[in-house]
Amino acid sequence: MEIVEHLLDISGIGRNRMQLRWVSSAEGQLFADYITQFSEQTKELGPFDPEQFKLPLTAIEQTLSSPRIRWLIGMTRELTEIENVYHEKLEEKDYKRLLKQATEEEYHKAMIVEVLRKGPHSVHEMAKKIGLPIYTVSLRLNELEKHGQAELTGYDGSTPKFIGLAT
Amino acid sequence: MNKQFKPKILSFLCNWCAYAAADSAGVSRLQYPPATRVIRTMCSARVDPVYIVKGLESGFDSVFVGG
Amino acid sequence: MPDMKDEDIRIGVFICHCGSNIAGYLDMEELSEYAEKLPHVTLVQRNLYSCSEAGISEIKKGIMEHDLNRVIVASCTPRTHEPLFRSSCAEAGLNPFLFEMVNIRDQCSWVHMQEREDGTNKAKDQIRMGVAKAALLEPQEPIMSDVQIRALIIGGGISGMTAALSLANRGYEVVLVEKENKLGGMLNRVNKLGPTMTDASDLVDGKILEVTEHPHITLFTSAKVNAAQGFIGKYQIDIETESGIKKIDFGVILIATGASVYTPEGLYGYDGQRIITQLEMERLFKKGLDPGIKNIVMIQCVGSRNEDRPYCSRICCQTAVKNAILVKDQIPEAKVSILYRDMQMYGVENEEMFRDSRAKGIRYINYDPARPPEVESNHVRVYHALLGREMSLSADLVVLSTPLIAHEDATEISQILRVPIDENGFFLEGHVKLRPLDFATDGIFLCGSAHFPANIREAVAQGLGAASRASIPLSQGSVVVEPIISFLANEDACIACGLCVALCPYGALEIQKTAKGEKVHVIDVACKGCGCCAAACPQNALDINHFRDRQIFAAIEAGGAGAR
Amino acid sequence: MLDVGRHPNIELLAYSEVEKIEGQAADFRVTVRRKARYVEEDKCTGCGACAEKCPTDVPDAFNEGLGTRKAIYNYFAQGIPSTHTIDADYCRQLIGKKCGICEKTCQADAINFDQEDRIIQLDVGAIIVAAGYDVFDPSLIPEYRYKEISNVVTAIEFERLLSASGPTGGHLDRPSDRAVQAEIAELEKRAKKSQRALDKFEKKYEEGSGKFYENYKAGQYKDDEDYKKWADKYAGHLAIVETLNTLKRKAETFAVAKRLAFIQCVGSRDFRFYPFCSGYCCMHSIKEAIIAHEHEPETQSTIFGMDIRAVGKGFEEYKARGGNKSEISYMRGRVAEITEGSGNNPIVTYENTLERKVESQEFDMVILATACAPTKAVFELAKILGIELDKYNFVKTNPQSPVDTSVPGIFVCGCAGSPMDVPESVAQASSAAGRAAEMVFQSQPEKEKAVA
Repeated sequence: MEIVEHLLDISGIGRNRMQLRWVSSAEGQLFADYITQFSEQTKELGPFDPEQFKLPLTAIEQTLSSPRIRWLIGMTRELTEIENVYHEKLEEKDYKRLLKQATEEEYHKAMIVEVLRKGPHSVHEMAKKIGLPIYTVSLRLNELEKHGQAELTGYDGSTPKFIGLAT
Repeated sequence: MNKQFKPKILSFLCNWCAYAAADSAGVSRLQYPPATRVIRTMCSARVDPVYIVKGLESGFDSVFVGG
Repeated sequence: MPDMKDEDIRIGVFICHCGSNIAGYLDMEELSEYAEKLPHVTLVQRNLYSCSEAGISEIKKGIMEHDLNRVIVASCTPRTHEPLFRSSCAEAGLNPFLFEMVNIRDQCSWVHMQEREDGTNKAKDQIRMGVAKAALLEPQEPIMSDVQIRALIIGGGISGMTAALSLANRGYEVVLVEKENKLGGMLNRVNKLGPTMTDASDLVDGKILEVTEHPHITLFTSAKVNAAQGFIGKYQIDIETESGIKKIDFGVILIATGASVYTPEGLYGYDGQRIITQLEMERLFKKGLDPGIKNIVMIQCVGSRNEDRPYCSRICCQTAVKNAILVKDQIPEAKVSILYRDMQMYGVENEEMFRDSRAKGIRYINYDPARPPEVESNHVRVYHALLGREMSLSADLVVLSTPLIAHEDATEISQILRVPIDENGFFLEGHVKLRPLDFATDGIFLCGSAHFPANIREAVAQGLGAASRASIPLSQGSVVVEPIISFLANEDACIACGLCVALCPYGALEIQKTAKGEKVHVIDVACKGCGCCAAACPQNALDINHFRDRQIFAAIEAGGAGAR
Repeated sequence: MLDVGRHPNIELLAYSEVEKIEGQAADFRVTVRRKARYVEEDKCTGCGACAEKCPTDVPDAFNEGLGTRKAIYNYFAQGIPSTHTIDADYCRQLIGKKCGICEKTCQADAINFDQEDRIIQLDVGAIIVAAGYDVFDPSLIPEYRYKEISNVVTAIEFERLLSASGPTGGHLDRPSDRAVQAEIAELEKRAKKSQRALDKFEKKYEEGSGKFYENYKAGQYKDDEDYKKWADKYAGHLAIVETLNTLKRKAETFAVAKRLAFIQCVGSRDFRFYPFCSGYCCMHSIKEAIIAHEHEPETQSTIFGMDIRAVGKGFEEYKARGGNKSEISYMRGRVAEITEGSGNNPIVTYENTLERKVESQEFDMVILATACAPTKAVFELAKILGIELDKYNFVKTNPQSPVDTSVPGIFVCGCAGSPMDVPESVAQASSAAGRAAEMVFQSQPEKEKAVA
């Protein structure tokens, strides 16, 4: 769930749109307090209009459904607690850092794929629409090209245009 | 931020823990805001991260997961 | 699972008043009008008490007269009445899993008493979500699996033997596998048993005789289990005996492998001659105590309640006090002192034995773990915590009370049977308080010191208890499982990565060869339907009956779309 | 509990007592008295509407008398069976006054005031005694002043105070504070009543009570009966309001109990009462202290005991965790006496054996870890069943067959046999069931013994 919170943060939706709480079956009062507190918090946040976050929401959904991220989340225990054959295992914080980094990459790639679905774009146009530095966009773009998810279609004057490819 | 706004919260409650806690809150008539819309799951592990995004996409203002 | 390609779905919604518990706080009129307009809803009915005889017959009548193929009851919590309504649907000829409950009492009317309008809106949303999910429900049949009427018991100590006899005396086929060449386990090396001071051999020999001669018990000594397949009711076990490997099928398995005594290498100058363990003391008694011994010092908590073994091994205090009393009985003028941190003489009998020992003149000296006693050539120096001064006790013999530790082959058995062990190596029970004799995975049971050090009374009680637990599937001959379990919804997507198998807390998944290559296979009977495999599967290949992804998505969309 | 209530093979006879048994192992005839509930089991759905409307408050035994319940009640919220019961000693209708509100409220018309006790016969193969235990009454120990000092409570009372479904909803209010709050509530009610009377006078004479009272004192309305009544009423009202305000000011200073003392072996390991060790009280105190700390992070607990016996699986680690993370300190020494200091704070005087000093310390609350005493009804039950009791009045068993009683065919499990904690009781329950099944199976005629 931490990864979902992280994605909500970097997409601008905000992590406090979601809450995970542990309650035992006898703690009715505690449950009522959590709900009261969370409704107040949601009230302060105001209504959430999905239209405003069309692109980030679709991108988050793609990221969370991508085999790479689901695989990394599923392997938490294997990587951090159970040693591999070389008796190595990842420190908790290293694993978390790695997972965060991979998630951000997938998130950016998903945004690019989504933007390209609407037609050819140059790197510059993509960067403006997504709100990412040009350098990051081009980095992710060639990863997409490597995986055959995006392709150069031609030039508009001197600027190269790319389109997404259905995988 | 208008007072009129009534938040709608999608809440996934695990049948054995959070859902049971919600029931016991009901038995003791503890009042809390009527913002939540509950989906009961056998365990909080059933809540796929994608559900949370789906909730926000479908018009909920926030998502609560009770394990 | 056959897919319901929009066959004519006819949903019946029964809204309950629950006297005034719901009707008093929600607008029932508005609710039923609202429900009538929902997709696929062909009947909406309100009754005073849905769970009373009258309410049930209303529902049954509704199903039959309106030929309903989905039923929703909007009333209280499914945790209490869902089984009741499911069986009523079944009696009316409707598959019990085409039924969904919506909680508009405990989680709605009772908790929003002063907010009638918002409460009613919430109830409308919850009913609409229920209808959306119900439309996609699929019929399920309860999963039956027959049980091989034979029990495997691993470990022939007092606990294992008690369990074997208890099951055999009820007419069940029992196979007892013992690693050593003789039954009896730890008790063979014990001299006398507190608090009644009976001879350990009397108790053990009696039980061994009963076991060896019992018609329903097949005994394999110097044998061990080296492979296990299957699940509750259908276990295939390979037992390596002196006369080769025997492959036998079992319905249930009991682990009674006991524990072994920790040898305190390097502690207090342990040498097995003058500085010995309580177990070696038992052998001294059996050989006959040397009457020349005048001073004995016992030290408690040797190698336990520290960082490597943080647990208190429960029975070493009782053993020390018992042996101290036996010494005083044989050599009245001997001086026996016990250096202790806490005298864990819990319960009625132990406390009585503890009092008798003091009456017989056994001295108890409290030591501070930060300043442990020092054993020298013929005496022991200790800082008496209560008197606040250093003491020196002459000691012809020093007896160290060491804890019981997990049996060395416990890890191996836990891997063979895929059952967990805790951080100290003892087997991890299903629930520390409520299921102490079961494992999380059904069909395998646990008793005696394999679970945690236990004295005779507890080992016998746990042996009987585990046998009784194991007899439940044996007596029913079959195991019925609610069909809310995981299943391979999209076989092609599964790449047999094994992620789910590692995650499953109940060992209910395995990788199997199929026509389409290696795929995950769900052991229906063992699966508890928690859904963590479906939520984690990178390929979204697994899904959970009655809580399918698309059913939950439908409920989410229905919930969100409602009026603010 | 739910599974027991719904299991097809279990017939649950709640609110019933065994009166007589005949026959021997595998063939017992048992006479059971089903006490009258004045509620029809098959009609009552346990919805609780009646309890809401019932006007009579009764001290709630489940909450150790700390809270109240109604005359028609369910023993506790999720109790099984959910059928409610009418308490014949308190119900107005049953003690001759007029009421019947529950009968009118109940839409399932399950109330039946003329219900009688019913005697039924059961033919059973085996009997299992699981009669449990009673909590030792610490008022038998004069030096602990359990009844005199309100902030000295038993472990079970503390459990209820800390429980989310208890009288204070888990909020650790001190009993002395709750007594003051109860008094405040009572005074508020009386103040309202006297105010209503004053309003009547004021309306009648169109004059404020305050002004009238000045004139009255100034001798204006001498020896007029009505005015005199008005003045006395007003004086009484002033007295009530004054005490009410002083109590309210005092109530501002009330806070949750933070300094807790747990005294172990109250009644156990004590030659005057029970020389044995009850086994579960050390762990219970540690658990209570940890939960209290979870509720209120500033809570500090001291557990006074000779040995702190944490002997079960994972118990020693739990005790260590309590010590490190939940501000619990273990004091090795027996408590000599409890006296009351200022502000209802109990003062504990004890011998600190490690320092070899006698010390005393003030606490907000003292919790007595009471012994596991045999149930009062065990003598009668033993007579009816003919089973032997041991010298502490627990059911006599021997270590080699821990669940068999002296009478073949009758078994025992749990604290009725000897004090034990939950995991052991659960394990013993299965063993008693196993032994019972074994004995019943053995007694079947030869041909039925062949199992498929």
